[in-house]
Amino acid sequence: MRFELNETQLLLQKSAREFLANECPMAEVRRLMETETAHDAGLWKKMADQGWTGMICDEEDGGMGLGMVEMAAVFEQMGRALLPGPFLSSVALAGPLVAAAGSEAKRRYLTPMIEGKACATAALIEDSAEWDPAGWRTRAEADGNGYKLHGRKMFVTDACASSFVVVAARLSGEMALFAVSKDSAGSGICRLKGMDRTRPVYEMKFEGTPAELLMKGAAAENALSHALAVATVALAAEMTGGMSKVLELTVAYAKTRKQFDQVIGKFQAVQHMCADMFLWTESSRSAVYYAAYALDKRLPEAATAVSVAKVYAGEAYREVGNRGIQVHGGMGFTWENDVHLYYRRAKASENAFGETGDHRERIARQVVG
Amino acid sequence: MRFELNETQLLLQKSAREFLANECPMAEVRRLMETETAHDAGLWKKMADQGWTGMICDEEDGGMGLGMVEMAAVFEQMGRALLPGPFLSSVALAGPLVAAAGSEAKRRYLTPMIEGKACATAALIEDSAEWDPAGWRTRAEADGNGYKLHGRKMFVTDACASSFVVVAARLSGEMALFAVSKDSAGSGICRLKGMDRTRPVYEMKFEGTPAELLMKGAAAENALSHALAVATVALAAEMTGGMSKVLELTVAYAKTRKQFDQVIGKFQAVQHMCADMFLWTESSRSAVYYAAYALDKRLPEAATAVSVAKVYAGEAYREVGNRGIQVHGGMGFTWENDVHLYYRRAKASENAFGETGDHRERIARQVVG
Amino acid sequence: MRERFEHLRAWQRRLYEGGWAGVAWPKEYGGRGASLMEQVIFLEEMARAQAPPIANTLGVGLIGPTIIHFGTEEQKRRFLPKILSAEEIWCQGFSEPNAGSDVAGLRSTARLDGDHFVIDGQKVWNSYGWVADWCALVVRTDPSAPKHKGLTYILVDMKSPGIEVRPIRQMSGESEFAELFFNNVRTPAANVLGKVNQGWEVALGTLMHERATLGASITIVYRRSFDRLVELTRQIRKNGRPLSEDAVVRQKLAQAYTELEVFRLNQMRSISRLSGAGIPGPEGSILKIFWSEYNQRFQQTAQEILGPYGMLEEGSPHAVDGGEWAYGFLRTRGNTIEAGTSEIQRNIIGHFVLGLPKSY
Amino acid sequence: MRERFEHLRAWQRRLYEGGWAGVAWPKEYGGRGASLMEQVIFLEEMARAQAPPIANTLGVGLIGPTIIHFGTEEQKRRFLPKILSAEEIWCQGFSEPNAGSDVAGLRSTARLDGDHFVIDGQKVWNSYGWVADWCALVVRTDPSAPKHKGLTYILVDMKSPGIEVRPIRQMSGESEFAELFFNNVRTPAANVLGKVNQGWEVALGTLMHERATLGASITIVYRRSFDRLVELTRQIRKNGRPLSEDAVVRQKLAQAYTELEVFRLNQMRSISRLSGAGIPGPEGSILKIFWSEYNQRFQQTAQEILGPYGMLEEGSPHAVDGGEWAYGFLRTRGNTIEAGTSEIQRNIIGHFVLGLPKSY
Repeated sequence: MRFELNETQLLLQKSAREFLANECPMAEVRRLMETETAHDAGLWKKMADQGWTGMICDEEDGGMGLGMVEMAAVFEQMGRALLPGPFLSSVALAGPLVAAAGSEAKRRYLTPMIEGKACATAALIEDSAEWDPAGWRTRAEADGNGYKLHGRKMFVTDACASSFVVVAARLSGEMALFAVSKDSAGSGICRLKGMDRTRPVYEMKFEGTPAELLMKGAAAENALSHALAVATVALAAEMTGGMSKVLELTVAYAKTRKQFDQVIGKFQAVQHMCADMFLWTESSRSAVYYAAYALDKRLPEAATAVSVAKVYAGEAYREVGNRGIQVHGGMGFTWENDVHLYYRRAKASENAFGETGDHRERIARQVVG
Repeated sequence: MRFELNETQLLLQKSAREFLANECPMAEVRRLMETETAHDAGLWKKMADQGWTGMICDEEDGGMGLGMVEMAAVFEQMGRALLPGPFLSSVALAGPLVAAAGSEAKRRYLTPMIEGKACATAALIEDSAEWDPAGWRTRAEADGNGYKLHGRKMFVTDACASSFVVVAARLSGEMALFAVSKDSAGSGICRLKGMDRTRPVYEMKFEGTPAELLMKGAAAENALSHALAVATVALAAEMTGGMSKVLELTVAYAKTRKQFDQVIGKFQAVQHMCADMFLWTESSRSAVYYAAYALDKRLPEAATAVSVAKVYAGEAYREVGNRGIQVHGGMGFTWENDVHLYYRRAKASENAFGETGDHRERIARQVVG
Repeated sequence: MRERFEHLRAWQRRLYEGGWAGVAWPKEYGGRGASLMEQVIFLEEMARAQAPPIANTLGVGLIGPTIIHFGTEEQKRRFLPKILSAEEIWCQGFSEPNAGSDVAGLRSTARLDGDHFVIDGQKVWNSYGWVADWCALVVRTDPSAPKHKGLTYILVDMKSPGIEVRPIRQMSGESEFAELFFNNVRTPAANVLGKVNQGWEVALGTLMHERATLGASITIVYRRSFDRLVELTRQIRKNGRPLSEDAVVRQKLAQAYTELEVFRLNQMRSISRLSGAGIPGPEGSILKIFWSEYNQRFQQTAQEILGPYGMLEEGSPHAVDGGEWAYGFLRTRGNTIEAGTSEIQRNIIGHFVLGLPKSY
Repeated sequence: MRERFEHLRAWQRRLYEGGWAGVAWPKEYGGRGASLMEQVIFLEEMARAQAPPIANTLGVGLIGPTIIHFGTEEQKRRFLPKILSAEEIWCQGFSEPNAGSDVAGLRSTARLDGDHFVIDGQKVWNSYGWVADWCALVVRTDPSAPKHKGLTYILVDMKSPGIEVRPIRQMSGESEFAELFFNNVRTPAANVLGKVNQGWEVALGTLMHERATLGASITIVYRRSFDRLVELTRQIRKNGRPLSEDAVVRQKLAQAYTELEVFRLNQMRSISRLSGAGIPGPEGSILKIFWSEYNQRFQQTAQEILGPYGMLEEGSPHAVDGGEWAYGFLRTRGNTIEAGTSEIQRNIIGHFVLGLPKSY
């Protein structure tokens, strides 16, 4: 294997970078994050036109059929741009869940997603905030031809921007996945105020909410574990992109800001902080692309590689953020400076799809037993 | 309370510093650490003449009757000088154990210790290396007027230099403390090769070894917990002294060693390492003297204060050593340079009287429940 | 905000009337004339009782002590009692947009015009500017002198014409600080503290006071946060057990407690030394490093323990303690920057305490 | 020691005969002509099979590649095959007592005398000096030039009269390194590698190679240590349970695994890039920082897990794995110093990768 992006991947990365620089500069990020959903329909349509909404969907379903490494390359650029809105929730989480459903469900739910006409998210964790499905208690009961859901989901990302939500619930004790349309769920959705305003999170209450069954049993469990792995890789790629932007902003500042009659980047304490930021960023990149590759090739160590990427990127993004703010001094502590927006994203990402300690325990299960 | 040493304490500290500079310079430390016991009878006699062997013993027993803060002030200087031999084992560990025994035992064992004619140590932990007495399995059985011991003790410091050893063993299920003379124990003593050559450690086997009962039951348990607290404070004081010497050596080197046409202490990376070493050293000092004070005044938080000092000094001494070696560069990595001798002591001290994780758990028992 | 402030002012007034506002200040200026250690004990007891803070934080904590040390008898009589009674609230203007860590590099000027100084320039990271009656300002009075030599420390009436206060929004969302703009502001030359062109020594005194004493009341505040976090670990359950029984969490809490306790003891030693010497030394920098870096580590530990609930901000359903932990985490990022960055503090220790060559 | 070395030499000879000693080296000089990635895979397989290391580590890893890049055709034919076959063992002399981090500040001299250079001076931190046939040396040939400009890289026969090798005892107890003394040592001018007075560029090539490739076989060695530590946690019991079931220990092991895996992947990316570019770039410094600092953290973790048994040294009863962990802990302290300190590596990243001004 080669441990560098090939030409196609580099081209994809470059075009994503340019697209986002044009369509979603920081001023737009700041505008969107103050809106209710942080979602912009115009931008979404343009991304759909790029084919991104079907990026990892099979070509026969109308997608681009890209692999995990290509997906990571695009998400890295999205993280770099701090793209607001439901792209990760929809394309990297809800998408793979729906794609695992039967062809009828795919036609009804996946096709509009690929076409950019719908976006979606998944409602998984509950009060305990644990990512192990064993702890989820939301239940479904049959109701005529359909089902009704009872329970409460927490920290659902982008629920308000989504046309439907994939919900994990127990059906006669078995794990099952349901689609709930925004119209039926609407009144039970309540926005929480997380640190990352570019990716709003919600509480969702289900009190007999009508739902359509997508799959259940082993199929649902496998779909869940695969979709979470995909979403985690996408998130870790975003995190790496965020780090490289913070590094870039910080180095640029260190080259121009003067104190004691010299640019602060000449002070070894400052310069070494920048060097560490570089080390963390590059190392995260190594971990992320290998996780993507391992997942793509379905290597036996894929799950561990994904956890390694999540653990490393989680600490790295936070530390890159800490150093980035520190080097910026008072300026880094203002609302106007962009670094804190990345820092907030870093914090939210550290918690998403399993906290660092949880992923370490998963790694231990593999390497210690 | 005042948080600084008073004049008497400062005087004691100064005289200890001068005594050790004269009587135990580094050349002498290096000579002693290559001997079998790291113990020098001549030096011991001079320390006894200073009254130090009876430092914390009651005046009515012939001791100096000093408090814990005074004791810490002297041990800090000993740690600074890297004094080899059984002083800590004898004066801060075995001494308080024997002092808790009846007057007959005190006459037989403590008086010669105070007079400098005997030194001693304590044999406590076993194969599991755990400091919780609940895990100790060595047992005693009555044998005519005396007792016989069966079991194995590990990591006994200075056993070979000691005229007798205080051994913890179970007597009919109760915790009890015994005195075992070197003559009876001799054949069962086996030297281990620990990192710190200035403080040799031993394995001791008891196979029906004759022993004299010092105390048992609650008295033995209280004596143990008090003596371990005293010894831990003495050790943490030594550690602080060691740190301040490493800091001193390192700053002196940073002021003279030139690279890139300037003294390396001018490089911020080097200078900030020195600043951190200063922070750790001073902070350890705060923790140690408060622990001594709390133990002296038998404050309710004394046990926690001792654990805080041990946890903090353990990490601080190691990190001061790491930075000290790093600033010395290649020179710091040679046998000839003194820093590694302190580093080895730091490592051994981190393990003595409970590892950092164990002391953290003790703190948690107090502050979390 | 204004209303809460008037509340604090009334509270400080009551303390003053009882003789508790300046425990270690001389009696003749409204203090109690007790020792610094007694003052610290009183502050600790205040914090322990969860009493509100005083209104005139900077006046009592930093500027008052500087006036006591450098002021003329007339200045002391004029300013000190009203600082203690909170009749006059104080702010200070040291940092500038181009002089953050390099405080002596500041560019605001004051030129003598008769018996007045005329001040022009801009200050940043000013606290209490929106409510202050007086401002302790450092300005350049001799632009031709080397940068530490041409500065003057001057006390300015905030009601003087030509002063504008603009709030700065921080990354944590609120506006605790402001920028101050001075445009042709006239101030009597009699308000210079210390001597003209020798303001750097006076400013250093204030900065060292800040490092040496800021920790005193912080310790108890930190201890309250720590205790609260412990309480939360008893309530939050993971895998069916309270977090307080989780071995990893217990190690983290014990480590936080250890650091907090060491900080408290460092602080006590510093106060003890200050009682003897009167003037804080450069060792105060280790307190500044310790409180700021401890607090960052502690808030990170709290986030690890609280999980995603910990990042919910004020006004959110399910926010832990009304969003206090999310705010704390973000606000804390500024601790290693404000009141002298960690890098500057390490420079001070390296150069002034350890005697290494100046590295900047 | 000598006996073990001859063993390794024979082993390398066998590898050479099978065409495995220089997998990525050109065929005409005794290599296999395969890619760098294939060479790495071969090295990994060697390590995985617990095969012994080769004898001529520096020759094959550092000096050979430098000769391939900078040498004349004649030098290549003369030296490369014997490097691969271990017929001639190589050492190198860069550091001096007064030029450690500041490699270019070295003072050893060589002056031209006819068609020979005459070398005087002292080198330090030399590996393999006691057994080497040849030494790659950097010396000052133009004392009047600026310090990077007057250096020459020259290959010296270790059997030349006037060379003395004195072992250095390290803090970990053994003598892996030596000092080299050169007293009027005559060497043909034809042995200069690159050009006279342009030795700094050649030396930099070697240093960057060291950073970029040293990690390749280290990864597997580290992985073996990690696996062994995991195995030990299954055997050691605390409070009646194996340590491998202790939540705190599991977190530590998972963290070590994470870092080790990230290091491996960084290494793979670097090799991949090197295969394309041919010459290692300054990014190699992150590998050097990573392996050295990982190893220090790992050895500390091991000590925390092994407790007092971990600090027992070679030859002690009860020493874990014959004292390997105690040795490892102490030896590892040198990792952030040897082959360029962590500070130097961060300077390189700051200046050469990020484009910040030179800070030293």
